Amino acid sequence: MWRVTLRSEPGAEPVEIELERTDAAHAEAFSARRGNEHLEIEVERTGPGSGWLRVRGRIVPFHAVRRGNVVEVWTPGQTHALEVVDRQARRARAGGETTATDRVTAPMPGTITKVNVSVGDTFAAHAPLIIMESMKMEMTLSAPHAGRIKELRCGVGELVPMGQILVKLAPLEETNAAS
Amino acid sequence: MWRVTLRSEPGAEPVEIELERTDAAHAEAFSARRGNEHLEIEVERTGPGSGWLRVRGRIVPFHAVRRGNVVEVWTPGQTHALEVVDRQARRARAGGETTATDRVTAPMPGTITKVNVSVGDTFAAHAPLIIMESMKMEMTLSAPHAGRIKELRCGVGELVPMGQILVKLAPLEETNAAS
Amino acid sequence: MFNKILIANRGEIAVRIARTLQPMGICAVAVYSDADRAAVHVGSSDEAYPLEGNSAADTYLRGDKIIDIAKRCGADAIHPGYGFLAENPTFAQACKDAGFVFIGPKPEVMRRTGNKVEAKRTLSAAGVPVVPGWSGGSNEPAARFANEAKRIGFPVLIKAAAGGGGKGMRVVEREAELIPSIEAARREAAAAFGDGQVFLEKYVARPRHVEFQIFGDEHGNVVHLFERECSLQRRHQKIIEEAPSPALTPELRQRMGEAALRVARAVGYTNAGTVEFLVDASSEFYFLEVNTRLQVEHPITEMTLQQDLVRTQVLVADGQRLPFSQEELRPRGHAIECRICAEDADRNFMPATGTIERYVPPMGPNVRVDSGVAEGSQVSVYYDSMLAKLICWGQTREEAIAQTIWALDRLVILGLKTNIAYLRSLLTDAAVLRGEMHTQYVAQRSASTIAGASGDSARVGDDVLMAAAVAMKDGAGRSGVAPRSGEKATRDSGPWRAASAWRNT
Amino acid sequence: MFNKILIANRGEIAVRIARTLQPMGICAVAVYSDADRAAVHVGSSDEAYPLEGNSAADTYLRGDKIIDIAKRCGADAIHPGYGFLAENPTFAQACKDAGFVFIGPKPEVMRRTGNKVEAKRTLSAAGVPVVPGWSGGSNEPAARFANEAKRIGFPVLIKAAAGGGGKGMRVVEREAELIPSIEAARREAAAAFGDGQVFLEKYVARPRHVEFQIFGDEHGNVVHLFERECSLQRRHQKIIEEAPSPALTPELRQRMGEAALRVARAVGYTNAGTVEFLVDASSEFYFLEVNTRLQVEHPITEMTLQQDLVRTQVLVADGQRLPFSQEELRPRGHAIECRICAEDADRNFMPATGTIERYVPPMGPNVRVDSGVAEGSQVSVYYDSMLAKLICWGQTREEAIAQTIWALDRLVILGLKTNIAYLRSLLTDAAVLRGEMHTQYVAQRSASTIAGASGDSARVGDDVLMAAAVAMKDGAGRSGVAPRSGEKATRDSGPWRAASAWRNT
Repeated sequence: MWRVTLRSEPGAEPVEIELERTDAAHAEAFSARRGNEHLEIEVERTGPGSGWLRVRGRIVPFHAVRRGNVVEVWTPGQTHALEVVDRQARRARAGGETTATDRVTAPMPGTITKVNVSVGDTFAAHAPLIIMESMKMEMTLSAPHAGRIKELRCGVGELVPMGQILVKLAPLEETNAAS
Repeated sequence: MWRVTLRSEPGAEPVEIELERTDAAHAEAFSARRGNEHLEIEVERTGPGSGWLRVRGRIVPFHAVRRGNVVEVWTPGQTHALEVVDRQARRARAGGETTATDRVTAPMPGTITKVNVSVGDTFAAHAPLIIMESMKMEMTLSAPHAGRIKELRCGVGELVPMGQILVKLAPLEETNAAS
Repeated sequence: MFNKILIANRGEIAVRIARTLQPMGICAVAVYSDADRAAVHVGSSDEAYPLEGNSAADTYLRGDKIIDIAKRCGADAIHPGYGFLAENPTFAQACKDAGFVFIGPKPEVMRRTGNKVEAKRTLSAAGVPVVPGWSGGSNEPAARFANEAKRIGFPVLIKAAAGGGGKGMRVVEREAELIPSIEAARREAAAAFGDGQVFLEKYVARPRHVEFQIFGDEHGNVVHLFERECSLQRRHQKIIEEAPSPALTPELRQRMGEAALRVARAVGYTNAGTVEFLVDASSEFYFLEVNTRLQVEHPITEMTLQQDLVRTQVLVADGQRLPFSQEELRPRGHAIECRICAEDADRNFMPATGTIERYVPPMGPNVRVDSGVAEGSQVSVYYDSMLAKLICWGQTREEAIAQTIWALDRLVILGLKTNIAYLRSLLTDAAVLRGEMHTQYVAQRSASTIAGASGDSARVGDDVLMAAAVAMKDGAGRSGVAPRSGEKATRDSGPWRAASAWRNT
Repeated sequence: MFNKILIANRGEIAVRIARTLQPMGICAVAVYSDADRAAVHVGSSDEAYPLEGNSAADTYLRGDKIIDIAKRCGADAIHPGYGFLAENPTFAQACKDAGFVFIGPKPEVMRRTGNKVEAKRTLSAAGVPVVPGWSGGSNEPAARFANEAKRIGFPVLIKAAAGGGGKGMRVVEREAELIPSIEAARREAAAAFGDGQVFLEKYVARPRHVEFQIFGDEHGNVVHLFERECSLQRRHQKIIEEAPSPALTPELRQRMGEAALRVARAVGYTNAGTVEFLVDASSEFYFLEVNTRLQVEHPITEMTLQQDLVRTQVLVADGQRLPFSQEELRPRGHAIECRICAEDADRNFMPATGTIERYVPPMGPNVRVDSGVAEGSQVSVYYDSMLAKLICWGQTREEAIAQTIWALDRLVILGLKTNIAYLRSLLTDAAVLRGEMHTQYVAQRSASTIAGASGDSARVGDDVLMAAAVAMKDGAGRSGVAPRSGEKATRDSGPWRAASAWRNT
């Protein structure tokens, strides 16, 4: 028997699926269990991660690729990224992520075309800090709140990957307290 | 350096090809040697056995699969089956194949639809011995020479693979000598 | 309109029919033999049910199994494709009796036209020119055939009364060959069509095969959709078809189109059909037969008219009026179809079997590939050797030929022998380029070609050797080819593993 | 006729141009940046030469490098595709000076029409209706813009004089936003076109974008090839185009076609071009600009007319007469193009980058995919986010929409975010189905959609979960995916290896 636990989107309930072979003559005829529900399915493979399911006569083509603990699945008209839940990892991962208001990161990979601030500058909320360009689209990265530039981690002309920290910010209160 | 010996068709001269890397920055830029000729080539891979060569600017797409010592290669407009010559095997394989006139084999996979002879029957050259069908095409297998049926290895309705011996024959002389 | 249609076929035509049904919002139901469990036509369908068994006789010819599946899955209609049960009036009747719409002409029309002997009589009476011939009953003594053949004059053609696609057809040059040929033809006809009746026909030397697509609805409208030239044949089976025919003048096209409509009206034709004619060297034409089905080569008509014939079949079967009038049908440009077959052109086009190890169809504007296979497909002995159809369009015949050659040159099939190189050689043949083909042309040309018919006789050049070397180098250093359907290759047994001839020096 | 043509472009358009050249017997030469060494457009060419570098400015915008390659490889002509150097008269002139035929209009025509300010003046004088606006010189003080904007009345549109494709274009609702917007627009225009000049235009509310394809030869013949409706745009870039426009009556089509011809004649147009119009709610139309290039969306015109526009470009560039007259051009049916982009519709269509792990384009009659990517392709930040174009044809608009949805549902792209689901949601949108679109429709609709624009918000059903489970089961027991170009994965590090969540119980 095979078993996997998937989560359809962040925060969703994990779903456990079990596959059990049902037909000695067909290597890939399964009884699939999800909670109390059972479903008889047959699988034909056309390549690694690709093929189709036959579910009560219905044909469901699929393609899937896995990167890390995400499995990206295509079925006709739909593409979903599912999280593969590892029980041990689930237990270990207790600490939450910080909602980062202390930085501005690159929302996409691209080139920095303008830097409006220097270290130590103060700025109002929504002030345009950095301008970058990706695939010919210009984008203004604005301040999430009023504050002061603690650190500048990019320069004009630089190519940055998605998620890179471009500037680190200090809130205005902190600035006042420090000066 | 990589080296392979290929034969373009049975009986042709074996051709040895050597590939030597020429560019530290490009893993698949080679100097290819064939006899005294050298050719600079670059390779881009699009999958296992597939990709294209760049030969002095010319682009040569290719696809190849290997089965045993045959490599089947596609380039635009051409498909060739080349023999991969293994030196040791070449030396070992000294004995020739017998040109088999002592049998009738299935020229293609198919179903036997009629057997015109029994063991011991004599027949004239070109007599229709067996009729078989494959993909809806009927085919008459005739005697390569006059003779006698020594052995019958198929029956009506039987599905036979390509190359299977269907009947073994004895030449008429032998028949006379034996009777 | 129908909600669910069962496609009683396999291969490229089953895939092609599903592609029309799905955008119409109709559920496409596939059926499959054991050998076809992983076939492309199953994966292209919305629902699929097993027929159990492998031979055609046990599966795709079993009308009872198919009607039973149609009942169980709740289909409204059955599309037979071509071949198998497509021209079987008993099956068409059984569909009707079981409450399903059979997508094709009425059983009585199929009977009227399906027996070629009867059809020739009817249509000759209706003023359609026919080839001189003779037909006895089902169990006519062979001796009678010999007398009639002498009367008609050798060479004569033996044809199956219920046949099509060249099955059971034989040319007899001399009297001595007649009796064994009739026996063989009867046997083939009985096996293929369940009816061993054969008949004789005057053998027209070097004729062209030109056919007209016809369509009728249940409201009395009949149109023709112009012609297809199908003279390039091997073993009496078409391999390259084109539209329009390079041999037809506008005047001859007009006359033949009218004759086709006369045929359609004489038999009360509904749905899609084809009227086949022979055209001799002096441009006289003779009715040959009516095919009461969608033809293999229907896409060339689709491309020149920008009409979907399967869609029209469905609409007409639903009782709707034809969506076009004769005047609205204006062919544009030139289309060519090549039948890509698993066969060895150097060995008399003998069918080849095996696994398709690599399959890359060409893509581009004006290139259409109707395919029944994919990488990993098993080509078995059970069914036809046609893998795919390549259909190309151009503004002119020259452009269409150039586009076809371009596409053939970029069609990759590895793992078994195909006729790709042979098809290419035909499209560069001087007579074919001039449009001067006839139905024996392929056979005569093969006989006169010295170094093999395959066209692959081109010397192995440096490009090929380098590509082989490079591919093998990759294979030796890499993880093996992608596992294919049905093939449970382990990591160490892939085709690229045993590259022992390479030495790392 | 030309023997060898250099294609100064990349991606789908470079592939598409090569596909026309090759069957014409013309050698197709590709150029490529370092990032594109393994790109599809290189593998589809007959010859390919490196441009060295990665950014557009270092590679595909470097006319000097391209002309140098053309000299070295012995090309006769240069086809610029669209974007990059396509509408750059300096490059066109440089080609001519170096002895190469530039496949496009003459440099002087490009100059005449390329500056939108100048073009509006000329054509207004020629009696073509234009949108009211104002244009200063290159270094006009920003304050002057403010006065003129007030005169025209807000909202106003800022546009780049040398621009196209929405780059440098901004809508300004209030006076306060005007100055920063003009600065940003000038910056974008300078970066994209090497010319920072911008101008103001009356902002027409909810207009349709309807453009006419034009073609001229060097013998004074000019025709139009009917219209394309391109109103569905996001960030001022077209995402779905169709032909014919559902908004044009035969009478309006006639008048706009005549206006397009007036434009073509006024500027002495040769080769392929497009005259863009705005059509307002009361069916008044205004000249917008002339695009002196092949458009991205040219295939919908090709499908309705069964004409190859690239082929026609080559013939005209060779000095031949147009192969068709206005009277011979009769559109048939309806065609729709969807631009398949690597972007996240839920995050304001932000471009996505990465590796295409799986790519399966749909195939079928009436489905054309012009693709610049394949499995294993790297989508980088350097170039446009468009991966492919899906073009579908149907007898009617409804059939074309159904065919497009069918094809979108069968287009597989894994590895990065795409707009496929978003395109699908647009094609089932009630207003779009009624044909009631305007250029702001996509933006307004996104703003009013609550749960994300992507269309992928459908709940994850059992089919998806089962497919994921089955795929992972396979992955855990199998050898890993096929290695992809550039990705030197070893056997044990394949994406399917670490299926640790599975336990064999």
